[in-house]
Amino acid sequence: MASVFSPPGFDFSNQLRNNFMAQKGLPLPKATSTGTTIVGCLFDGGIVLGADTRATEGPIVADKNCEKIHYITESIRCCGAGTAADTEFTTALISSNMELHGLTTGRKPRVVTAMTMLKQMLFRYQGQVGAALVLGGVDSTGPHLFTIAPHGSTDKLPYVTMGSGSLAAMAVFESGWKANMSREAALQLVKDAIAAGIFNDLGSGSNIDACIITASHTEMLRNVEMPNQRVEKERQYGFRRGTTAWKTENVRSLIVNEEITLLGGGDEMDTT
Amino acid sequence: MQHVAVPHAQPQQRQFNPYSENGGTILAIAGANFSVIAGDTRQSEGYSIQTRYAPKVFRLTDKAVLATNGFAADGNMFVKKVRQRLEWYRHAHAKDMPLRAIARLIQTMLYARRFFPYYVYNILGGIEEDGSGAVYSFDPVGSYEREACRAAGAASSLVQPFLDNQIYFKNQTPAPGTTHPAHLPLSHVLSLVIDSFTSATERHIEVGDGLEIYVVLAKGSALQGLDAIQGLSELTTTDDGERMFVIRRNLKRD
Amino acid sequence: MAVQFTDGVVVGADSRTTMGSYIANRVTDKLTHVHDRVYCCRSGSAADTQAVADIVHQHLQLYSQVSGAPPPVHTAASIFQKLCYENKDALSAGIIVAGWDKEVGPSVYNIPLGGGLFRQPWAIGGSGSTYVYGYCDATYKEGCGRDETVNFVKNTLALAMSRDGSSGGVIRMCVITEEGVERLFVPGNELPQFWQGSEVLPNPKGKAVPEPQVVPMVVE
Amino acid sequence: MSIMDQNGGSVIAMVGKDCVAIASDLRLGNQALGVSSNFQKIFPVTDRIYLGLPGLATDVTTLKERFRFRVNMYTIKEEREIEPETFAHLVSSTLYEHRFGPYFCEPVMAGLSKTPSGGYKPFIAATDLIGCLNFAKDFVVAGTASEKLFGVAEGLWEPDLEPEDLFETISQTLMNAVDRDAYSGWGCVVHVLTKDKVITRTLKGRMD
Amino acid sequence: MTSIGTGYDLSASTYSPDGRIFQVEYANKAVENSGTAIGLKVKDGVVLAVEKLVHSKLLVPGANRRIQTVDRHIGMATAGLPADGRTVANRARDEAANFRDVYRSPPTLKSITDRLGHFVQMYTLYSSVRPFGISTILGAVDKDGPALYVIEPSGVFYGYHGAAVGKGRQLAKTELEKLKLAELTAREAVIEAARIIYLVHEDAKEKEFELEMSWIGPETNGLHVPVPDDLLKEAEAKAREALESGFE
Amino acid sequence: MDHFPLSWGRPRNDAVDAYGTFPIQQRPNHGQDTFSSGIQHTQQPIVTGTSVLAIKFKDGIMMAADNLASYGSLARFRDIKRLHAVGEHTVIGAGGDMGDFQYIQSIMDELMIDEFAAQDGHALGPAEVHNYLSELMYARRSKMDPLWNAILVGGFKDGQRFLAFVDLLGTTYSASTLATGYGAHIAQPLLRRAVEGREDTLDAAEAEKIIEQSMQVLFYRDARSLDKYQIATITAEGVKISESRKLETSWSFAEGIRGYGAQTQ
Repeated sequence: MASVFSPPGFDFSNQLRNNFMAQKGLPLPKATSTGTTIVGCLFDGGIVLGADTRATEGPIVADKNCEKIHYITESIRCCGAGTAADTEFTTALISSNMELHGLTTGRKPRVVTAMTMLKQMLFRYQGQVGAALVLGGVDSTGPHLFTIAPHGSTDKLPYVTMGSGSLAAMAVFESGWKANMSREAALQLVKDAIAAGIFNDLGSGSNIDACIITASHTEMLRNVEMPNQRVEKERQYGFRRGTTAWKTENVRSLIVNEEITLLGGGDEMDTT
Repeated sequence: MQHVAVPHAQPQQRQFNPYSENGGTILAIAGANFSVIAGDTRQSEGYSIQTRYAPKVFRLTDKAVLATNGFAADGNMFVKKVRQRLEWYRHAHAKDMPLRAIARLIQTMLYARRFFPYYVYNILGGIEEDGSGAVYSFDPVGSYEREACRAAGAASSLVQPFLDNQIYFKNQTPAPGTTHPAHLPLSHVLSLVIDSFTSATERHIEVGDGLEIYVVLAKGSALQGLDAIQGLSELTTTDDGERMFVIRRNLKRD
Repeated sequence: MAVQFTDGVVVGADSRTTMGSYIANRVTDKLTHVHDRVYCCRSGSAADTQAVADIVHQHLQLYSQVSGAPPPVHTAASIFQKLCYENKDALSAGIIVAGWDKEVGPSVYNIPLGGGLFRQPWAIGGSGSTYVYGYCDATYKEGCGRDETVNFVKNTLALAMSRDGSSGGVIRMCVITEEGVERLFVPGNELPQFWQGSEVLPNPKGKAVPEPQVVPMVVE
Repeated sequence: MSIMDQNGGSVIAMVGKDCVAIASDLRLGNQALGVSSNFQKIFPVTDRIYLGLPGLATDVTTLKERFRFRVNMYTIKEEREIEPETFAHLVSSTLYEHRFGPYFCEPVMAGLSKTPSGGYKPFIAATDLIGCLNFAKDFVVAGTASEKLFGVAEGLWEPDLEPEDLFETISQTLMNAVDRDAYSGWGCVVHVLTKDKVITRTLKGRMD
Repeated sequence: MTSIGTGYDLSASTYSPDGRIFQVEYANKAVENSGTAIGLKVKDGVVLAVEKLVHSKLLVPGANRRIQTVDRHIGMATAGLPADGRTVANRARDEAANFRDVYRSPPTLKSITDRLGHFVQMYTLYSSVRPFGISTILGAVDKDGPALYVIEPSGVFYGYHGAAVGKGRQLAKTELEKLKLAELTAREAVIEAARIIYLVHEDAKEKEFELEMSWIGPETNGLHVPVPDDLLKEAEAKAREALESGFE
Repeated sequence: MDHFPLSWGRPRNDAVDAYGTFPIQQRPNHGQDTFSSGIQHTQQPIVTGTSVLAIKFKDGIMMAADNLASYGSLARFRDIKRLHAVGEHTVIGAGGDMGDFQYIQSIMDELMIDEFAAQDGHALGPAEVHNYLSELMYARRSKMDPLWNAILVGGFKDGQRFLAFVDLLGTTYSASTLATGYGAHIAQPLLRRAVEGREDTLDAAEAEKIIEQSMQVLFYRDARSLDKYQIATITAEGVKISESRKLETSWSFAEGIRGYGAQTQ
């Protein structure tokens, strides 16, 4: 380690080594991705965001109930699909920049600001940061909804979907969306769209998260529907104690026993 | 026109790949006088569910059941061919082919396609001529083995170690003065099968939708509580030999 | 596509954005405002063209603040060209810049893939354009009025959209004149219709069984 | 075969009633060749945080040191012991710094976090190799046997296991999973963390 | 038969000194021994009818059909050896399928007859084979309207307005000539065809017979199908009636 | 040993039968010379059709496909029929290569003529047609020379509905709703939601509405689709394939959209 101080941003120090190993024929492993269905929908006076809660590593479910609706500001939220770590850190970074932006300007930051920050960051990384996002929020200019693709292109639409379940979810929107929907109707449509992803796309699954943002209030509906609870197991799988054979044991006690040993002849200290 | 850049948009050569993978998992467990063969019913390709009900477990005779997993087209075609051979055998010998003979037949048929294999993992379950439950598992080119239990398919690596632990009692020291049973009772086996599939459904995206459990009982053996199980129907065609049942259950559909 | 006419320019575009053959956005607005009287039509990678347009937009805002006057179309086009040329290895962007300024009036510039800058009375670009060069050559006339030009743009786009799978949706147009910018919109179900094709093969004409021309047999 | 599988090794962590357990195999291999049967993959971070690092052995060692350094810095700066949640984020951001040249390690953490009332709450977490955190309420797994571990754990794990029962469950899960994995095995070690002690046992099992 | 014993009749590939091929002539004899088959080409369709002699009471009614379908719109009736009829019918189907395969359109009857004629003729050229002992009546409604052909054992074929082969052909021809074929409808032709078959059947010599009839016309949608039961019954009833009144 | 010199392979192209005078169709083992093992059958679809949809309803099966055949992204033929009746009980609908589909149509027609000529009182039903097609497709994939299609087979015979899928690999499956191509991703979720569990109560009008809506969504989202399509209905009454019809579409909400971000003009 050359210096104790490490500059902010990415550290490329392992790249040389990793490329060398990749050249030797060892392919680079895949990171956790959120197969994912994420959606957003405008309604009269606000927006609803929705997401499923499955994270996958190849065909294996890595996390059955992860959170894909990320906090940007109090009234701006962002759903992420793609490489899980990228969506997590990209939104966290933009969230912190938005907070600073808000403190600098002394105003509630706008959705377009977050959108621009995100698209410029993703464009800078030319798709290497694999985040596909649905950004929604309400600011002084009203409710706004965007999608941001990994290469940094954005779209502005009244209803959007992203992720591997985006086609299923979009089909629901295309057949059920109407202009000027009520909050309830919009939430129901979002739930239906996510459910279409959950039940038709293998990359999406488990529960439905939703988030309703209006000018005055943001309501995060974590696990608003849980249509895929595991049924009770047929058997109990507790083991008899002693089933596992072991060779050595070491018990480290964490209880700090304070034992006062008096030094000297046991005379009382002269405190006078 | 505009397009959103798609990753890996490099020029790609289109080459016909005669194989595909259709997900799903199968497993079979042999008991003392019964055999249980199960499979989920989801057929998928990539991230799409093709159908929620495509059987992977097939009745061959009253005492033999074949489960296939892998590339569905190969699997269906293979089962068709096995059934044809069994039919011919029946015409020639006026009886059903014994289980161990079916197992050898399947090996020969698989190995015949050594250099353009059926991309299928097979598990054959049923009752042997001596009345014992048996399970034979095969690799795609015909290597096979008689076992007490076996899982194959997409989630085989999730299910197999669980079965090792629960069927073979691997890594479990028996309580002092006792030994592990060599065979488990039917109800115990059935609950293990169901739990194996609900577990696989939780953690593997290609497993789910429905579960079909075939149970083959040796000649003259009792129902062993089978009649109390919901979703049961009998498939036996003769009334003096082995009996065959199927249990259908739902699995999660996400 | 963009076409200049006597008093201004008409810019128009379809609204389809695709990922492979999936339509990621069917109502895209590809007419991008870069200044009050200068618009551009974007084709190629959405991310690249948006990034470039945003940068140009920023440049032009700066320009107008510093100089106190709106930027000439040529200036806008030149900035586009500079960005596209200098980054041509990294970008996939075909841009048409059009607008009105008081120096030259209406003008249309085409900046195709390599980053060249070409002024044209009319310009088309994008994947659907190859299908309609012939139509444009045959139809375009100099000295047209506004309505005629709007129709020309509308028809050209409709023809391209009906033949090119990567184009489609609605038609958006802007008429940019000294007075201002007028937005026009043609929904996807009201596009101009041309020959749509009709099934011929399974029903060859004159195939109906004719009355048998049997000469009666002579009976002795 | 990817770089992650070069040296083999697997880790699992499970939640019990007021306790957590973390266990790993002890193999160090060079692809199919076994090299050591006493390769430590689980390291104590604080008294009540244990960190498992399955993956490329060189990165296991590097990361262990790196985390030790960063935890020490935290302790010095903050003048308090790091909490498991905080440590999880430290792990996550350290790995994400190397987004474009990652360490080939998928850390698994188990710990007991202090509640405001002075009690201890079980905590487990895992990340992928670029730091995507996964907080689970039941169990987390990583390493070459992760698929098998998922399968067995999904079958065997039950809520609210007492420390001794948790030891049985995690041991059985790990041993049966690594027995089906060519790149893990060669002995196992289990740590069970409770509020007042840490029990560490090495298991007796197959050594092939 | 003066040729018998001369040796010129042993092979189809040998002419007799006066230029005849006895094997082909013998084949014609095989046809003459068979129950009558007739075909009527009328205004809007074609009708085929066969007097199928039932040589045993043990046969299932409707067995050994002598009218066969070649293509959707083509049918054929044979007189002679039934097995040869099957062979020719199969060949005809192959030819029709081949025609469709190559030209992607339904074959005309002429083209099928032409190909079949060649096929039959091939069997008159070699010493190793026997000429077909059948005459084939082919009927169809194709793009040029109704058509009717007869192929003889020699391979020769002619188009007809009305055709008759087999035992009762002479009488049948006479009857056919009396009809104004070009003015009949297919339905009327069915009645006439039945009458003729009943008429030519020699009750005294032969025992039982079955009337087998098929048609192609507007009522069948251009398809070659058996005459429906009710119409068949009606035609048979009328035929018997005519027969009885004729005797009086 | 084959004594036919032309079967020994070609030493040089011009040395043997330079002008191709020998009737090739009569040559024994024609098409198989020494070099035939090097023939590459692998190919790709050229003129392609997109999705086909089908659902079960109370009285039978309803199937739909649009009228477009694309050539890459060019909408080349906007008037082709992708639904084809096979006999009186079955309809097949295909996506993928249209040349291959026409070949399949001719094979099916020939099969039906063979069956007709037999006049044995049996008609092939949808299940038989599907099985025949799956054997055909599987045989061709096994020759590494696939028919590049995904086909839906729908039918109604003897009071039984039938709906199944077969593709270029010979993969088959059956469900109460099926869709090929993009339809499998876009339309299938809608179809499943609308049909699953209601197969026996949906009437023809409701079924048509479901199909229509799905075709509309497909037209919105599939860049290789057309707003002209046909519906086939197979019931106890037989096969009915509709005339080409046009989709209603809605675009009005798009009028107010400006730019892709901050733009408002």
